[in-house]
Amino acid sequence: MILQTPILALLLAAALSNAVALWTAWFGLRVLRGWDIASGSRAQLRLERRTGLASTLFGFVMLIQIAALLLFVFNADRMATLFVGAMCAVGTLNVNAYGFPALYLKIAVFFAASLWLILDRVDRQGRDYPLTRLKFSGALLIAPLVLTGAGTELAFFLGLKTDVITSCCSKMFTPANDGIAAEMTGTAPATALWFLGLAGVAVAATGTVSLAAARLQWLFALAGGVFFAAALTAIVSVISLYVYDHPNHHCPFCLLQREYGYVGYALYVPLFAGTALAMGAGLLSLFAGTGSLATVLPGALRRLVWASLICHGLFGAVVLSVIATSRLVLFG
Amino acid sequence: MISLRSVTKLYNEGRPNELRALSDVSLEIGRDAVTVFKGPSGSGKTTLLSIVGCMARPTSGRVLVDGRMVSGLPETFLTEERRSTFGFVFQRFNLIRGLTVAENVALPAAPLGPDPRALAARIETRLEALDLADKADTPVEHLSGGEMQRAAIARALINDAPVLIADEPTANLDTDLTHRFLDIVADLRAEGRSVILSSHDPRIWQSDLVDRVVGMADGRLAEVAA
Amino acid sequence: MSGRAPLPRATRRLRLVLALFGAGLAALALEAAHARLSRPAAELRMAASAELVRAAGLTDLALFTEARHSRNPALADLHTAFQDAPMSFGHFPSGSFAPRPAAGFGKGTLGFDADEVRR
Amino acid sequence: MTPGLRRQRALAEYTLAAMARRRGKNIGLVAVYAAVVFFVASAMLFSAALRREAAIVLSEAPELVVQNLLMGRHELMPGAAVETLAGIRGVAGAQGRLWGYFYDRVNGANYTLMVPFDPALIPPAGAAIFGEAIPRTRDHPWLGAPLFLSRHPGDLVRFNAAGQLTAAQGLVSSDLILIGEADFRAFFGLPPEVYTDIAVTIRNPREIDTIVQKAEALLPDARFVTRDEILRTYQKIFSWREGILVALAGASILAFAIFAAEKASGLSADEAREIGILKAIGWDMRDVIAMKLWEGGLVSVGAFLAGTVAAYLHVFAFGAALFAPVLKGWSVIYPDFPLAPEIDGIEMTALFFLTVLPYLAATLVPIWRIASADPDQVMR
Repeated sequence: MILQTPILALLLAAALSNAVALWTAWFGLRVLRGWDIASGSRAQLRLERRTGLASTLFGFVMLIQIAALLLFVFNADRMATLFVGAMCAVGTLNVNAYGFPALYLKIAVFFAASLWLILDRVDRQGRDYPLTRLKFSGALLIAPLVLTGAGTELAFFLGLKTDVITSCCSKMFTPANDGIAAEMTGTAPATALWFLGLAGVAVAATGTVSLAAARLQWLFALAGGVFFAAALTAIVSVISLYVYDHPNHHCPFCLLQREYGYVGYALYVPLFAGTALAMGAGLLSLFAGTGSLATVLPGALRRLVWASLICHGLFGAVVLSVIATSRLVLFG
Repeated sequence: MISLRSVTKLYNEGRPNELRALSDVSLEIGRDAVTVFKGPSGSGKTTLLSIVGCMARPTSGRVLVDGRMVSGLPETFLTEERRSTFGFVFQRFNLIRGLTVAENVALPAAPLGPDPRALAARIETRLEALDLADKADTPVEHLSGGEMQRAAIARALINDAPVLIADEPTANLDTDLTHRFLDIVADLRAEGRSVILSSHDPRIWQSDLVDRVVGMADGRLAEVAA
Repeated sequence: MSGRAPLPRATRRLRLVLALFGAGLAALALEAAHARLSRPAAELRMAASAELVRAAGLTDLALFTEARHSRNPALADLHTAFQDAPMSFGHFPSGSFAPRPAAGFGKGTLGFDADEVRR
Repeated sequence: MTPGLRRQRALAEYTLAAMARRRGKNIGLVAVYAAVVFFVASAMLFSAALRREAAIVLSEAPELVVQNLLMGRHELMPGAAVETLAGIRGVAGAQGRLWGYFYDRVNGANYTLMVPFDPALIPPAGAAIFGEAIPRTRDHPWLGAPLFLSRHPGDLVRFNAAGQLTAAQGLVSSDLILIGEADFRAFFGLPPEVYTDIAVTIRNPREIDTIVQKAEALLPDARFVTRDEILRTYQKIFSWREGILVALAGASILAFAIFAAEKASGLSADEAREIGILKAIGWDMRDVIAMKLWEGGLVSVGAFLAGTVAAYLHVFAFGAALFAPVLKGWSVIYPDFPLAPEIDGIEMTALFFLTVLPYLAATLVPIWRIASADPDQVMR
């Protein structure tokens, strides 16, 4: 274990998240058993007020988780100097078997918590809180995710041994390997760009349709999911090459370093936010018929789709500017 | 129009000290009127006022405001209904000490996100109408009883609530100030607001201003006089 | 501003406090700018030190000179008294910065647990 | 301004008006919290600056240092080993290093006597180049005064001043006395053809591991320290120390969080009544929570800003005056070095996490408890 301030901060964040997740799950069980919005009883009133607390706490944890995801990656990147053979976050995450699972779980928590918050926000605008049971069933599912994430992160930090020789990103993101990272790396740059472009068109088209028709947002969410996969593939396969001005450097983490102007953050933040918003829109569209939400939902959906489209647009702009300013010529 | 249908309110439900504050009260209160609930202390006046004013939810029964059911609403929405319809003047005024009159009057507007200059202008007008303009920047603990009540009335009306609810408004006032209060009620009525009072003060329910007196005893309506 | 109502006291107070926060942020930004601006001079100075390190063949910082075992923490000179004792951590304050090799005798190098000691 | 923002402003205004009534108490609260942040931030800035300094300065250290071990203890290195090491493929050069310690009974300081590699730095016989702190601690009457060292009673060795290293280089050299090889061997009574250890230069850094393996076979008793290990050692020393300090400060942050929770939950009857009034006149639970979060945010972010700004001044403008004694310990010679100022985004984020989060987290639940009071309770 390396006693470092960012690690201490991350562990603190994880501990707080765990406490909140556990409490919310326990409270979720009580909601599932005792929720009856029509009742004017004292118990129901208390339950309602507690859902307010749960929303506040979960929102708090959500903000922490977003910041913690950034801090986790940033810190992994910084600690690379401590490990033999590591050059960026990949090396740090590869020091033991828990590094990458911890990252993936953190990302999963990010998406789950975003969806939960979107659900929560809409639910509280419906005069009979129509989604409350669903919301707290969701909390029951998210809690294990948060706990596992925190446990994996702890295992990762405890297992950081500086004398382990770890593998650098050049060994992981190379077409010569097996596995999904290698598959993504091995995708031909032109294919990846076409795929990304098509996914972008699909996002724009389904977004426009769902804005115009005020329905079919689930299609938009689907397009957003495809776009996410396409974007990650394209980043590994081709965009990174443009950033590094190097035809063989595929690492998606070195993008986050100062040498490259922190361009990784400009890519990942809008991409993740845009995907989460699109998925949120898709999720909400399932409740379009629910009585008390009928007045609230269309506006909320429109705002979500717009926000998501703006995020996707930002991502596209960053990609284009990276390609335009690069000295690397891949095509023609 | 506020309708109560078989409203019952229990406190400390299911505990040994359970208290039945209201039993099976049905009542309609019209707009553009001054209504007084009269009755001895402990008769349920205050509880009834808090249910009429959407401050508390009934244990059973229904409450409708202008035809909208509010009794099943979650607290947040009930608060929204209350904010847009009712202004409260409490028996002990409940001004917040340490703040000035103007700051106290501004409080109910805060959750609505007011424009500060427009709000300041509104407060000034309201305080002028109540002869409190020169006290705007005085901390409330330096006010006399009558001034405190007028500050509380200004606060109750700052969101332009159509209904003013006052609990025992004259309990702490001498005769002069009681008349002063009734003048204000007359003004409010002239502005087209309705006023709902609870009082065991005959000076109030014998006043010409009052359109309707509702008697209460032991949590039930006792007699209804016009 | 003439003709408009003056701002309420509470608004003025909030502006004052937010201005204070702004000043704090500005001070932080100023410090960051100072750090940025003093970088060339600092780099020059560090380059001079690095040159001395190269020219003299040094391996360690001269921060902990009170005890011989702490002078060259990277080379952990095992000659000195105290350092192999269980309590050596506390003999010299800088021992808490540069603890004795955890492995004790032998092919010890600096580390905080046995696993970290390679050679 | 949207209504949402205006609402936040109005809530913040109320919070400030309420806090202004207990101005002294609240300023005191921020001040104490700022002091805690100041301590943590100073430790972080200080050790981050040292880490950077060590990384840059020591990047010019020899790629590999080879020490001889005897009975597990550092032994003199026979000169023949230099040839052995220089003969390994990939080694650009090997040079015996001569350095040793001298305890000065006059002032209780430890000096490091050393023969520099670079011929340009080697002073003439009988002369020495002094590190910046040596004339300072020996109270030399004038610049360039000779240094007299006494190895035992009745002994006196004179070194003329051949030059002085600058204070800018003090971090690596304040206790150094650079002398020629003949003077060094004479001073310590060291036989010829032995060295303290051997520095090996390697051209291709990728080959270091291979070369160490080969050298281990040739010199089975030796210990090999690579430059990477030296650098990592320093990164770890300062990170670890920073972590210890932060963990210690964590106790005070925790204490502060408990205090804040206590303050938030044990609100005086007056404050609880105020919340009740706010709810009665039309504030929702969420309005009360948002208002109280403003209070917590103003306190904790204010403390964060004040503490961090002050810590930067402390570390970089006043030379970490509060930490220097801890670092100095009993050492007579302490380098008088300026630190390269640096504000690091990740450290600031971590600091923000560590200081603002516990405060907000500790107060959220108590705040909710109060905010969920019955609105009609002030009527009863």
